[in-house]
Amino acid sequence: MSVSDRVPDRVSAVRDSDPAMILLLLLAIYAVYLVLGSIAGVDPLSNLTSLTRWIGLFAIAALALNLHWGYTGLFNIGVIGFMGVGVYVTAIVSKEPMAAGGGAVGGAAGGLGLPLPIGMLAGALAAALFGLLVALPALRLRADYLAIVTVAVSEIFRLSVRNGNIASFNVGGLALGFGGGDGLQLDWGSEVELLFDALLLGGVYDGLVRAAEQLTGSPVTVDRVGYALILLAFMAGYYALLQRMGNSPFGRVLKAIREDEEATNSLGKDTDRFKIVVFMIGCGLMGLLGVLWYMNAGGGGGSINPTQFRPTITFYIWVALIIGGAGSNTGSVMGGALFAAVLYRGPRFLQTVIDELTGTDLSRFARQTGFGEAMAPIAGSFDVFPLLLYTVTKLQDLQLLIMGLVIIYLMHNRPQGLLGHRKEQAAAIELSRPDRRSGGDRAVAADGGVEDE
Amino acid sequence: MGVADGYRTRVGVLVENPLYGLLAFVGLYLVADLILKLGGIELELAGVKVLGGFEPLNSFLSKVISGLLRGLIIGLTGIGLSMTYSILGFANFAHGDFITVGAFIGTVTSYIVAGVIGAATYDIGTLALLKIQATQLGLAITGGWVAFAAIVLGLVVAGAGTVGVVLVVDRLAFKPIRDRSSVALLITSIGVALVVRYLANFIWGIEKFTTSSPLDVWEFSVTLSSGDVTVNAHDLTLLVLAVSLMLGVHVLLQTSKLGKAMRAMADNKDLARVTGIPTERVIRFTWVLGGSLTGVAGYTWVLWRGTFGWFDGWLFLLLVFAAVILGGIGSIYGAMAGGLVIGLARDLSTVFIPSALAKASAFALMIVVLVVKPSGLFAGRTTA
Amino acid sequence: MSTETGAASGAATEIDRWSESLLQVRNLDAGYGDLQILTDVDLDVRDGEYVTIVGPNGAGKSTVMKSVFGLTSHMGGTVTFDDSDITGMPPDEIIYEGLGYVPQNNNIFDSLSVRENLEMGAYILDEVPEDALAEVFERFPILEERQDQTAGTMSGGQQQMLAMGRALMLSPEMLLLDEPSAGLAPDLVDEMFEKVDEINDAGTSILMVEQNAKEALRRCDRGYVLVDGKNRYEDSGTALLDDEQVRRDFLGG
Amino acid sequence: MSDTDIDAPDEAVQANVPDDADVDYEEAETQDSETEEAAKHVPEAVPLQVESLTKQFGGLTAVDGASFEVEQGSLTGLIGPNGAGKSTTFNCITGVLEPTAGVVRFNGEDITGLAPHEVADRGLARTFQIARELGEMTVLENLMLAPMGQRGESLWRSVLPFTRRSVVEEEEEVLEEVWDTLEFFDIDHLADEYAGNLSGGQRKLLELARVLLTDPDVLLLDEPFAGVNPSLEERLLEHLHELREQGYTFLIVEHDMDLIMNNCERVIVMHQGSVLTEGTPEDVKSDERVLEAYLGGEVET
Repeated sequence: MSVSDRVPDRVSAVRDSDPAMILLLLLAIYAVYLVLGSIAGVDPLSNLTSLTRWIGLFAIAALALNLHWGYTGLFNIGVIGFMGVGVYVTAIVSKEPMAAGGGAVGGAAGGLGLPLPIGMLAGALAAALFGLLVALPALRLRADYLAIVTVAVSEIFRLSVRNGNIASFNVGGLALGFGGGDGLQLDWGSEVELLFDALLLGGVYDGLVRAAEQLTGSPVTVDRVGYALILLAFMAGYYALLQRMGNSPFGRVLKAIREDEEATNSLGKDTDRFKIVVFMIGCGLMGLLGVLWYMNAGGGGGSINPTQFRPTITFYIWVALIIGGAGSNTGSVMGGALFAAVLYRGPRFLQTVIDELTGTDLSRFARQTGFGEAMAPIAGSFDVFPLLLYTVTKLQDLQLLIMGLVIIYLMHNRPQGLLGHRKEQAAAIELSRPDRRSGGDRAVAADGGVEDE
Repeated sequence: MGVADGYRTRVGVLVENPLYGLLAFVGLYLVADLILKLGGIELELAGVKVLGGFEPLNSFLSKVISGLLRGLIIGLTGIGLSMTYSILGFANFAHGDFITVGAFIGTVTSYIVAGVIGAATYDIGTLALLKIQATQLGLAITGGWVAFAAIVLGLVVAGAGTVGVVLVVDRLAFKPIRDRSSVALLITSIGVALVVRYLANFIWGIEKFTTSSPLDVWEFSVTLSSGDVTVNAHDLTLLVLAVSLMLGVHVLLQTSKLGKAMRAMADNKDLARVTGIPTERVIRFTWVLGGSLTGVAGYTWVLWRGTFGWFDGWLFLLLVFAAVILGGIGSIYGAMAGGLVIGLARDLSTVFIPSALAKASAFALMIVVLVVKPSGLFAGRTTA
Repeated sequence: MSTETGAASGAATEIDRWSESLLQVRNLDAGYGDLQILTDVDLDVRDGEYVTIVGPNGAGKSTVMKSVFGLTSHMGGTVTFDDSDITGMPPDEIIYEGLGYVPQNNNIFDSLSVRENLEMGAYILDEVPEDALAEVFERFPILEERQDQTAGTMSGGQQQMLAMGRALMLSPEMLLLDEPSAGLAPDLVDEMFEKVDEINDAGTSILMVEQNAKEALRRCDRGYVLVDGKNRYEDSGTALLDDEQVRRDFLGG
Repeated sequence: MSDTDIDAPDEAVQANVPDDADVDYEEAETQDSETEEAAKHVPEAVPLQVESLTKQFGGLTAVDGASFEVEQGSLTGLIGPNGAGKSTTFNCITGVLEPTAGVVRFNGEDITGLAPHEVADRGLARTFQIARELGEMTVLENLMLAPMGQRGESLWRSVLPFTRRSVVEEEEEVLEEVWDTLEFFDIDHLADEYAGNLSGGQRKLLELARVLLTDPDVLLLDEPFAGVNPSLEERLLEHLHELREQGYTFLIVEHDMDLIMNNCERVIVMHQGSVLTEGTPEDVKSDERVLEAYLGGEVET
């Protein structure tokens, strides 16, 4: 995408293979899900849309984090906090207005009623500014301190919005607010339709509606498909933007800061400025991600609630990035997709498939039984089946345990990620030897004659 | 990234100076506000409250006591975190979940002892999974000799069991990458944290358990004009235990051969090797010491609050980090002092702000310290 | 003692001359990572001898020390101490062989007390060797006086004494001293050299690297001049000192 | 980076001849007649002046009132025994450390206490004693980074479609210059290698190449020849002379005395944190105090 038209075709073919790799991986994942899903009789459309949703979200997340950690070496483990700022501000800007004192219930709050795209822009901007607030004191700290500060800041954010005092307040006769512990309903209308309209693709949306009605007769499906398409579009946008950013002199300085900040500084680069800019950009991208993440709870209007902003998702995103290999945008997307398909969606999907195949309801079993009941038969008659069953039913909780193991495994064995070391040169052009000088006349260099040119 | 020491950045210079003035102002404001609140005086300026209010003395004292006790647990946990930082060289994000390990292992032990010896009506499986109402077990340190024994044994097993877990974790997760960067170790520790935390979830489920039976815990009250200030036997147990353990650590580090070797290694690893100090053994001892203190801290939390869940250790970790950074990461005396400051700050902040923000204020305090004095209050030394 | 082996530039064959030496370094190549610093270095220290290595900046003097003590990448050659081959042995094993090492920098535990520093020196023993401790205190009275002081708060000279004292706690047969006079005020340099003399007089062999070539050569039994990672001259200290060529080597011939 | 030739940065310097260029030589009064003659020599231009530079670390004084000047177009050596404060002096001049006292002037401007990138931006560049290659970046990337003030270092210019083209064009210019430099130092066969995989000597070359690409007026080289093999060393020296003739100014810390004495026209000798003497190699060599300083012991300064 960042390929200049002046670069020879041969080279662009090589570059283009990165998106091709991503596409190939996505196709493989979809194929596996479709096959397994069809065996179990899962509706292919909802199967694909919910898979796409998580692939898109985690790929976007890994891309944004890769800008901080992979490119610049900024150890941010407060991702969820910046996502939260983004979605909360968007909510306040774009929610339907509500007159102050109108809502009888304590926490009820409305918004400014501005169009959703403006709200999203405001959310991303707010997250970037929040990033600046963190960056100013924290960027001069060592990596491990920055990690602690960012996670603390994300917790401060979560605890603050949970606090009832700012659940609702009066601004110019409007009841605005963060909703406190009850959270906020994201009642900004059909966000999918709004976004299509904003992109001047209202016609496409209408077409989707017609197609969906013919196929399934349900308008909800339109939003599911539309949402998945929007996420894929944002994923492609993030990828293009970050590739372009990375393959430029700007990205080169970021990589240099990651490698040795002091040496980079001595080469005349104002490293503080670069770090602040890149931290803000990354936070803004995370803020926008927050809106995308919570705007659509699988087909309906979303809602947000402080408990969703615990650091867990931050660690998910880190695992996705580590799998793909920090420092590579292509790796980030692939890591995000693999993470979403295998580690995140995998256990739930497997559970559904097993449910369908065996005609049981494993999650009900999980509620009825416990670790004790599962272990008891082992003690009595070496019957491990109940434990296995319990394990399967607890897969959703266990996925974090598995992720922990994956982190440890990767750090021990493949610290550069599953894809290994990828040579992505940070430059706006292919760094091959310029045409005018072929390999033959190296002799010129040997006697230092180049200087005379 | 290694910017904090020696190497100047413009951001630092920009931020520091006006900040000192602001901080001094905020500090003075809070003190004045507190004094006025204790006197029940409220100052208004043009109809807007600027200072003072009302804070009953007994409520204030209760907050001080609660803050101190919390601070002791934080400090106890922080010692281990600080030691692993200075001797192994990384911030251990799994440390919070070692608290969880101690809390669960210790409580299970107490349940089994109290349930089997005392009541003898529950089977071990039920007890071990903490599936019964603890009030039925009468688990109070003043609740008779069985309960007393159950709690003492719980404490011992909490310490010893956590040591076991920690040593296994070190062997499997950290030892193979001992020579790698602090960041690689840090990320690995996040992985360890997830494994430990969700293993606890897997075994004990997501429900919090509650233990102590309030009826059996002796209470001591002082009546003030504004109300009572109450301390119970478990508070005192925590106080005595934490203070004696901290003294014990002090004595150990100052007088025992291994303790001195730990300090030596924290000081200068290369020289320690050249001198013939067996570094792996010192590292193992560090885990033993840190793990046992953390496990005991987890159990004393259960005693003090009477409840615990699989997620609590992780939530607590940030407070511990705040304390350790405040005291100067690497210094165990800093961890103890930092624990008290953070504990007090967390509880006393409710005098000024809503209690929902108490924890946030403790984190904010940590960030302020990092900005103003990144090396911590006990600066200059990275000494165990 | 020093006269016995000093001025050893006699006519005896190499092999006979050094067959009884305590430390033998033969054809040593060593460096850091892939960077080779030393080439073909030969060196001998006999029992009770006081040997100095001098040379211009960057000649690899400290690297010789570190290589003997197992702190560099070994690239060839052998190091034998007291008839056992210690080539490539890690430092925490070499210490059991009776070799003591005083690094040039960071050679004390800053936050430990003076006494604790000395105790750490004898870590590999079960008990703190009271007689060795008494000896160290006798040699360096200032350490006894300040035994409870935090080591990092002492002056540079005192820290250097402490570093030597720590290395002496195991009563080593031989002490490796890496630039003991570095960073010391001139009057302290003399005192420090006197202490080294005393340690040597008490029977401990010394191999010392020194920046302060004049003083070091004046006091030692024998000296080596190291240039560009190779040993170029070897003679009695005073002979080297008077050699015009050696003097010029320091300023790059 | 529009003018990409490695050409003489002369105009700016020539215009800045300080009036008091010879003042600091008065400190060298105790020297013998030959050095006095040198002191009388008023240089055409003095791009770098260091006055009473002092740096303390806690109680330790690493640099103790060092004063010296570096003449335009010279190859000046800074020598002294270990611990004389050479590297600390370098770090204070280039802004890595903030001096406790004293003034550093570059082209007449007081640059004391500026951040390293501000110092570099003014045309005073440095290399490090231990090469600071950017290990996980290729040799090409390392070099592409160096040229100052690249348009593409602005985020917006790099990202926005209608400015990207100028960035690409600039990149092509930079790339050509980078290949020239690679060939100049004969490391073009390593272009696609990760810098972390280079040998010690190659890293030194890379660092020198990189700093040259920042197009500086004055280069401060901290032990540029350590770990470089003899044949490479010879070629490097040739290059240095060549570059000097083009108008570059060099201040070199080096422990190899032969090298300094044979190649520098001026030598500054530091001892115990201050300047012991300065002059031509012959002056310095025949100065008994220099030999004394190297052999150890007290030296009257």
